[in-house]
Amino acid sequence: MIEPLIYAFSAPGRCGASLPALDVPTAETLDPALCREEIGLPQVSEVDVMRHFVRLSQMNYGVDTGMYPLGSCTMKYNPKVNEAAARLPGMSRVHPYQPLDTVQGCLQVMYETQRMLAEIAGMAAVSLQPSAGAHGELSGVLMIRAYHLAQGDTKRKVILIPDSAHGTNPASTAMAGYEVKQVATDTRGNVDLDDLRRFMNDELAGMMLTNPNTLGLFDEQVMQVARLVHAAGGLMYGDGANMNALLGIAKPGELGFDVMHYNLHKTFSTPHGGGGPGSGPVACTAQLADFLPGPLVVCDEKVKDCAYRFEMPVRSIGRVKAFYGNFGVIVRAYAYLRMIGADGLREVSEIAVLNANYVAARLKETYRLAFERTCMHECVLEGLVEGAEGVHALDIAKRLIDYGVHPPTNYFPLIVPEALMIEPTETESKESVDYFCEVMLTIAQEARENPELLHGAPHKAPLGRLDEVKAARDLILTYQDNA
Amino acid sequence: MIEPLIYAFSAPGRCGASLPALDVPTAETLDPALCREEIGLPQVSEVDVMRHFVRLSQMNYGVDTGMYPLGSCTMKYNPKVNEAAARLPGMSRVHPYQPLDTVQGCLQVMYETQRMLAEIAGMAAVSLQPSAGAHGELSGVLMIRAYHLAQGDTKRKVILIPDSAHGTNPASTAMAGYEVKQVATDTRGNVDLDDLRRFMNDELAGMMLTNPNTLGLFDEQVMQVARLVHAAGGLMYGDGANMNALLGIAKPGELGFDVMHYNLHKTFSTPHGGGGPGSGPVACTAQLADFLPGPLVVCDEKVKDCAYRFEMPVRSIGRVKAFYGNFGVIVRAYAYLRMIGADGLREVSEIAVLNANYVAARLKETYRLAFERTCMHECVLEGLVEGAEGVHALDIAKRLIDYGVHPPTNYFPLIVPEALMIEPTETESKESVDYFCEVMLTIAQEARENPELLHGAPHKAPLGRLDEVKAARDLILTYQDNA
Amino acid sequence: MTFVPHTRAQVDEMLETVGVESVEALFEAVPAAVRFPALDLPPALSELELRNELNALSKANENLDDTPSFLGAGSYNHFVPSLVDAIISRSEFYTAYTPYQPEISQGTLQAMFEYQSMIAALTGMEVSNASMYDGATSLAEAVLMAWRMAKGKRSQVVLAGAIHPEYVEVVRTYIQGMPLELVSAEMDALTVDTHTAAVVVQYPDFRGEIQDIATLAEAAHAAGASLIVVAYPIALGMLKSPGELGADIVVGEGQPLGNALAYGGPYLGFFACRKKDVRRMAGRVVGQTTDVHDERGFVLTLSTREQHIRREKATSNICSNEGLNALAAAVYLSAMGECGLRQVAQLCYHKAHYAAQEVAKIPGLSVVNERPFFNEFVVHSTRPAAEMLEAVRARSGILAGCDMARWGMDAHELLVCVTEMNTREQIDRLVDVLGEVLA
Amino acid sequence: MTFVPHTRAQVDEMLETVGVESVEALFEAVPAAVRFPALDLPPALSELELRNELNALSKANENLDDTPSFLGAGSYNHFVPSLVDAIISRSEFYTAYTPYQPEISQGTLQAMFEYQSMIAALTGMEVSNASMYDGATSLAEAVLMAWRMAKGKRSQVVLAGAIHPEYVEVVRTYIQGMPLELVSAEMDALTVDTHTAAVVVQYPDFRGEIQDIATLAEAAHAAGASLIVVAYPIALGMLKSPGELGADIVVGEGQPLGNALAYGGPYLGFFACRKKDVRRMAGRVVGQTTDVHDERGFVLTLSTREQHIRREKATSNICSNEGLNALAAAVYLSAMGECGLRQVAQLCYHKAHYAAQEVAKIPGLSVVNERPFFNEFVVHSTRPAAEMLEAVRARSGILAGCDMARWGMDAHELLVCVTEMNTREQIDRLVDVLGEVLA
Ligand SMILES: Cc1ncc(COP(=O)(O)O)c(C=O)c1O
Ligand SMILES: Cc1ncc(COP(=O)(O)O)c(C=O)c1O
Repeated sequence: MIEPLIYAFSAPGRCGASLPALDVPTAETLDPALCREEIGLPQVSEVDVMRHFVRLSQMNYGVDTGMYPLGSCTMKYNPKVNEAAARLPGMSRVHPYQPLDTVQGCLQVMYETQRMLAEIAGMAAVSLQPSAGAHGELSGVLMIRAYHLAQGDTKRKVILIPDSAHGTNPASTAMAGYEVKQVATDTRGNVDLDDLRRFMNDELAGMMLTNPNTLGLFDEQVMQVARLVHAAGGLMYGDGANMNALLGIAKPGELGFDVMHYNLHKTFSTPHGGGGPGSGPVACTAQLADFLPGPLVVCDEKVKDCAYRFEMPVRSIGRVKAFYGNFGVIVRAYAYLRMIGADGLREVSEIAVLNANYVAARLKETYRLAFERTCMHECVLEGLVEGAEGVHALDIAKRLIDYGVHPPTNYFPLIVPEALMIEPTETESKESVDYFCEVMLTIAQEARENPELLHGAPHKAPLGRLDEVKAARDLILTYQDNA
Repeated sequence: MIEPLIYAFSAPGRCGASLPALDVPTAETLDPALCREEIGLPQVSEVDVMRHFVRLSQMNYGVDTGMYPLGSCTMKYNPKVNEAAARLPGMSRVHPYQPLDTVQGCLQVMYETQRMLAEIAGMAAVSLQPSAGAHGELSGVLMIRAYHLAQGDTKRKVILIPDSAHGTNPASTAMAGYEVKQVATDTRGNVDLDDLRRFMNDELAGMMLTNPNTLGLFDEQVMQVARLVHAAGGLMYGDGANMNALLGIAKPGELGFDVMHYNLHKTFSTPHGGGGPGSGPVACTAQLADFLPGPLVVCDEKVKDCAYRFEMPVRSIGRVKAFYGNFGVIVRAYAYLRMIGADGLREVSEIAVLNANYVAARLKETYRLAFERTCMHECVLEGLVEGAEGVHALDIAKRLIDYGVHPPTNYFPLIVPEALMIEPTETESKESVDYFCEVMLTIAQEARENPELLHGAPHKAPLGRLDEVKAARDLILTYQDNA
Repeated sequence: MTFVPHTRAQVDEMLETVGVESVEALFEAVPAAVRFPALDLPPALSELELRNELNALSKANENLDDTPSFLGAGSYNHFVPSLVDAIISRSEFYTAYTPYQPEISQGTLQAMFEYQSMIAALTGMEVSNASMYDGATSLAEAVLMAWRMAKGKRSQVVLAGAIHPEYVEVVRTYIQGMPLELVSAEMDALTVDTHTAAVVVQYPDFRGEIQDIATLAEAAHAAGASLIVVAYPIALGMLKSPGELGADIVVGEGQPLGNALAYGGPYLGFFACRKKDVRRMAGRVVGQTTDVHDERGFVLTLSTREQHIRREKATSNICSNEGLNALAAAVYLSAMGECGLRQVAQLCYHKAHYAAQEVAKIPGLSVVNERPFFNEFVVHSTRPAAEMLEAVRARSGILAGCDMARWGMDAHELLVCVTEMNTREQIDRLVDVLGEVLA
Repeated sequence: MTFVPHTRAQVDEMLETVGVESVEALFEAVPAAVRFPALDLPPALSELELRNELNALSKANENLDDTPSFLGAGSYNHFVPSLVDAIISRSEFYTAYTPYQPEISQGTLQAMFEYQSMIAALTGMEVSNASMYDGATSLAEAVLMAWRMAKGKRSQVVLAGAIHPEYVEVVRTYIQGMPLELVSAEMDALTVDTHTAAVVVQYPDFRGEIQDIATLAEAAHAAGASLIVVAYPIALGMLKSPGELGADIVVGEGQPLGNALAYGGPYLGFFACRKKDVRRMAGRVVGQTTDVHDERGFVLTLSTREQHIRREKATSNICSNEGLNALAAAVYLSAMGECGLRQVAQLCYHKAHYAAQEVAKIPGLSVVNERPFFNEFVVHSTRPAAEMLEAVRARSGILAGCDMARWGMDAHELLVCVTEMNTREQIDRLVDVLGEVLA
């Protein structure tokens, strides 16, 4: 059943909330010229608001519904204790401008999270300011820029990005005022060193690299890449979206990266919230630490009752958001990190990688692997089935819905035709991964025997396939547009 | 899709929870002869437990899903603030044997709830001990028994119950050791006074009456009934399941009842929880107050820091449960009562009654009303459609599911053929009630034109009609029985 | 705030459809003299004001997140994984009624079926109902069931050894109208004979001791009586199941399985028995069946035992039970599982024994249990328990245990409970403070 | 606890299928020298231990349930109805990713469409995106959008009057690599000319004052520049909408709409503009369409503006936004609705004016705002603000406001914010204590 818009439950004068009566004398009323007439909000009872959103929620699929192997998104289980943690009154009912001695608990959470993230990265310092991965990228690239300028080096205008990179990489680079140059991928899925060498000149500001890359492959020559870039005077930026493969496996700092971001909403189990909020802390080497966005939390144990305070790095690129960071997300990641511990982190990555390789092993006879190598935490298939030429990755993706599984990422990375990027994560059991593989094999058979089943999929979702062209043409973007 | 049993997600050695390591020296281990081998519990990961129960929940319908006009159950909206209230650490993390000065907040909630419930009942005292309506009934009938015995009156062996009564009434009476005698209902749906008079003798212990009764009708002669019973030396028990019609409309104490119970999980908005927990406080007149189950909360404002304490009524029938009552439910009812206030309570009943009469008015041309009178908070129809003789109340009920509405109570009260007992409650908007009425009218038409549609209903539920005979025959009551 | 969504205009429209002038006119059946009474209630609060009020009330209590506690005696401070609340907060579960419409209640029904399965496993019995009000009422219902099993011909119920006094009180309340009498007896001085309908024993008993259930079962069965065991479900993570030891009915308080302390309720009574006796059992039961498409599904079954069908001849008057608490127990048992429950039991056992050993070293205190115990034990003190508890609290904030005098027992005895929630630090601190108090 | 469900046996089976000897063997691509580094991290905690730890951290903070506060300045202590959390805690909402698969994401998509609709109404604009990171980044993105609207040919952005200093800092950070410069100017001394890409104004401004937006809009438009208004959404429950007053882009902090204070985040930036400019807008947008069965549904649309399609030519790099916060805002606006939001605004206005009037009576204090204000005002004090705040807190625990020196402004000024959460009792107490402190 289609759920009506919230406005359908509206009646004039109805209100879904109760507020106290005014308990002070009324002031002179504001000049009517400054005041508005109608706002245009719906007028709905509390029960109808609740039901509306409950019914809407039932049209959604989440990690708590079933397997969500959305490549590059690390849709692992979101522990429920994290949700409880973020709702503690001392975490949620705290104003950002309270005196520091009334928020030492908040600052301790931030300080220790900075430290743990620095340790995992093998880097010197961390800023928790950025709100998401892309925000971290922008911060990091601005740090690279500030660093070069601080060296008096104004020629460097180019940032290199592999052709497999996520769209935010070039977009962030451009926002920082840099020119983007694309580097090719070699036949093993690594950065093509020959192509890379073409760009080794004094215009090079740096390179953004995701490792493991978006093909799910660990770049075997990453240290060589870093050496080349460093030799040319450039800096290495690490897109940490895929850190779920590297926890306790390798420290980006030791691989040659100078600055990187994390996605707490991927690697560290904070929920995606249907598109956010995220948190994208930046980590960097000592060389770049002064340029971090701030403020950071520092600790001086000598100060009684107020050991933690904020400090702005001396040559900071500045704030990238108001206040300090997505604290509520940071609390969840802190809780997760404290539960996992060092050994646990390595197990997380090991099993994430095992699950992906297991999927690849079970499916590779049926679907072509983009690269025939041991993959990391995700594997990329070509979503094509021999003997079913009219069937596309999209059809396979939609058909998975009918089996109660969320589709993998498709049509990304762009360099793989009909890509299906599968990231099971470590919290999927063998049984769950087996179910997924069996469904994928069944679908391949269906593709050959009954391709219409796939073209028409999904059949068991709240809606059938949606017309995106119509949406872009009609541009109905609000309730008001419907009128 | 069918959800597998939780055991399907089990694998040996898996655990969905984490516990601290032992931080004390191990003691001598217990004699192995006292220790068990396997327990036989499933072994499931946290994510799989979460998903399993999330998916199960999605197969359920609740008040938060849509209209739930289940007669006699008062399925009104459960305000979300009540849920938050019950989860405050000072409400949920409190042990029943803490020293009294550490639980004054709990006792205040109980004390004020006792007072508010006494006021609404027009009675002298309230005990919050009983866990549900039936538990309140048992308590109240035992109080009647204790009262008579205290008078030295040992002849009284009979409790009268109208033929329209809920099954718990005779069952509770029997548990208290009384003989049940059934009184007829007259043509206006009232207690048949002539029939009643037959039982007016010195064997009469009392009468249980639901008012409004289970036909949704206010007994017009209730005061006369009470006078008759009292004259014969009996006491009047009020089954308060239908109090949602009487808040601020009439006080049971003033109608002639001596003792009654409330269902906090009906009238006072606490959620039903898929079958409980409830709370069934008993209220009574001063005459019976000494017999209440206890302990009760009393207040002595002179005692500094510990004004509230417990007291056992002097001639109490005893405890009816361990500890004090379903405190978590009481907190929710307290929160509700504090939000509603006196005027609000009357509005609640007024609109509850208006909604029910409106349904009756809109449907009475199509479905026969059991009694052609102004009803109270619910109306009872005969679930039969002219010109569709093969269609039963059950078919209509099941067909409602396809329209996204929970079926009304059916086959109760037993004295109405094919009863459909509809209780919209006051939190259903006119729009919502209109939708229900329109669906009922549509179904009547379907019954005539396409009865198979109804016989086969529901068509859009997670499952089709279930075979209850098979369940009772096979008696598969556990996972183990499946083996 | 009344949560009434009606606008004035809608009320008028509806009155017109109904054909009355005013809302008041709907109430003419109510005798005019008592119609529309004034209610003397506190003024209505907005949600904002209410929340302030509730916060203040909550803060007027001490809670066990902040206060170290060794209180037990029927209500236990065990760890509840966060996911339990995440699940029981799902609207579809907690805002549903009893699953009378199985087609749209499979969530509740299947969860109850799983609950029954896990309770059966834990107790070592064949069947379980879908919950009773609490441990005490569950025992009362068990006594009534045993009486029915004896066809009403045996009038005595023997309470063997130390049983929770409030449970005994509740049984007494329940049977006051019945031709039944309760006889309390020491474990070593029991008389079980042809008058005995049932023998009741607590496991571990009220003083924490692990009694010899098997021997008792033999004695009861030899006399044709039933054995009812009141069990502590966490202890069953370690101890032989009552079923294995010969129990006929196993009941108990399910609160320790994932339910909040909540100042004593809502809790849940679990209730398990043999399949052959299931038709005499009280309470709702879920059974497996199939739907019209032959899909596996669940329904309430055996309802011919119940009040809504059998009325005064029903096996009990119970209607609403403790569904959501049983759901919490099912989630808890699923999440802890075989290993987790075992581990909780081990933690309780070892911590309690460590505490007992250290407490016993303090001059003036002794642990008086003579049999093996699980996680509760009785401490005898030279000073009155009440005084000591107060002194410990004043010094440390610790709630050191329950004063046995609360139940009219020895005023120099203290019931101490240790669970996985008590850290060694807390135990050591308790021991230190007890030492100071007695010095 | 790692939440890894694999048993040892399963790992072995999987390794065999994969065809490697050990898990370690999967990592041979990682240079051996840096493979498997030791991590110096605190030891793993069980959930129970973690909860104790988190409770302690939470208690190490003061929270506004317990502490009366007059802090505002971009983060506002407004009432959040309990149902907001009940809804955003629904698993299907908060554990979903960005709705890339619309067939199984209609919940998120429709909620976002409703959010867009309500933000458009509130701001008086035609379209809204589905959220930005926060108010400050929303402003930065608005500045970049205005620059694009000026086809990159205008290099100046005029910051008119008092704008939140942290917002200005964020804009400065964002544009440091761009050919853009920021010019701050008093409201009565603005230069807007052909170099001006945009004029930015805060409404009410940082000092709480209601500036004359309409006149500013005229000035900006006369010079061919865009007007960007940074609005406080609660004030829009009372004040003329920026759209009505001529704004081209309206941004702001959406936290006051049903989101927790959460020590500064996660919040959400709202972002609204005219429909004709929508292709230059940053961020995700949901549009209405139909499915193959012609049923109404929603999808992400206009994605050709976005990074995953347009890459370095995208209108922004933003990918994850603040979806769940936007959901909270949608629920809040639905629950409050027309009447509720209006009432909140009225409560804020009248309480703030009462407080200002009483504070102004205290010798040594004055309210320095010259224009009408909404619910924030600036108090000048003869004693340094820092000293005074500290003294008030020491006496009463009240957080009386923000010291303007925090942002390098007048150290004798205090920014005071009053909302519906402040009772008269709190205000009166504040006034009393201020009087005492200044006596
Ligand atoms: C490889 C990669 N880089 C960057 C991002 C951007 O992260 P965010 O959405 O947190 O901005 C993503 C997100 O999907 C990603 O997969
Ligand atoms: C009229 C009536 N009486 C008594 C009861 C029993 O109440 P409870 O289920 O709380 O025991 C009910 C419950 O449906 C009822 O409707």
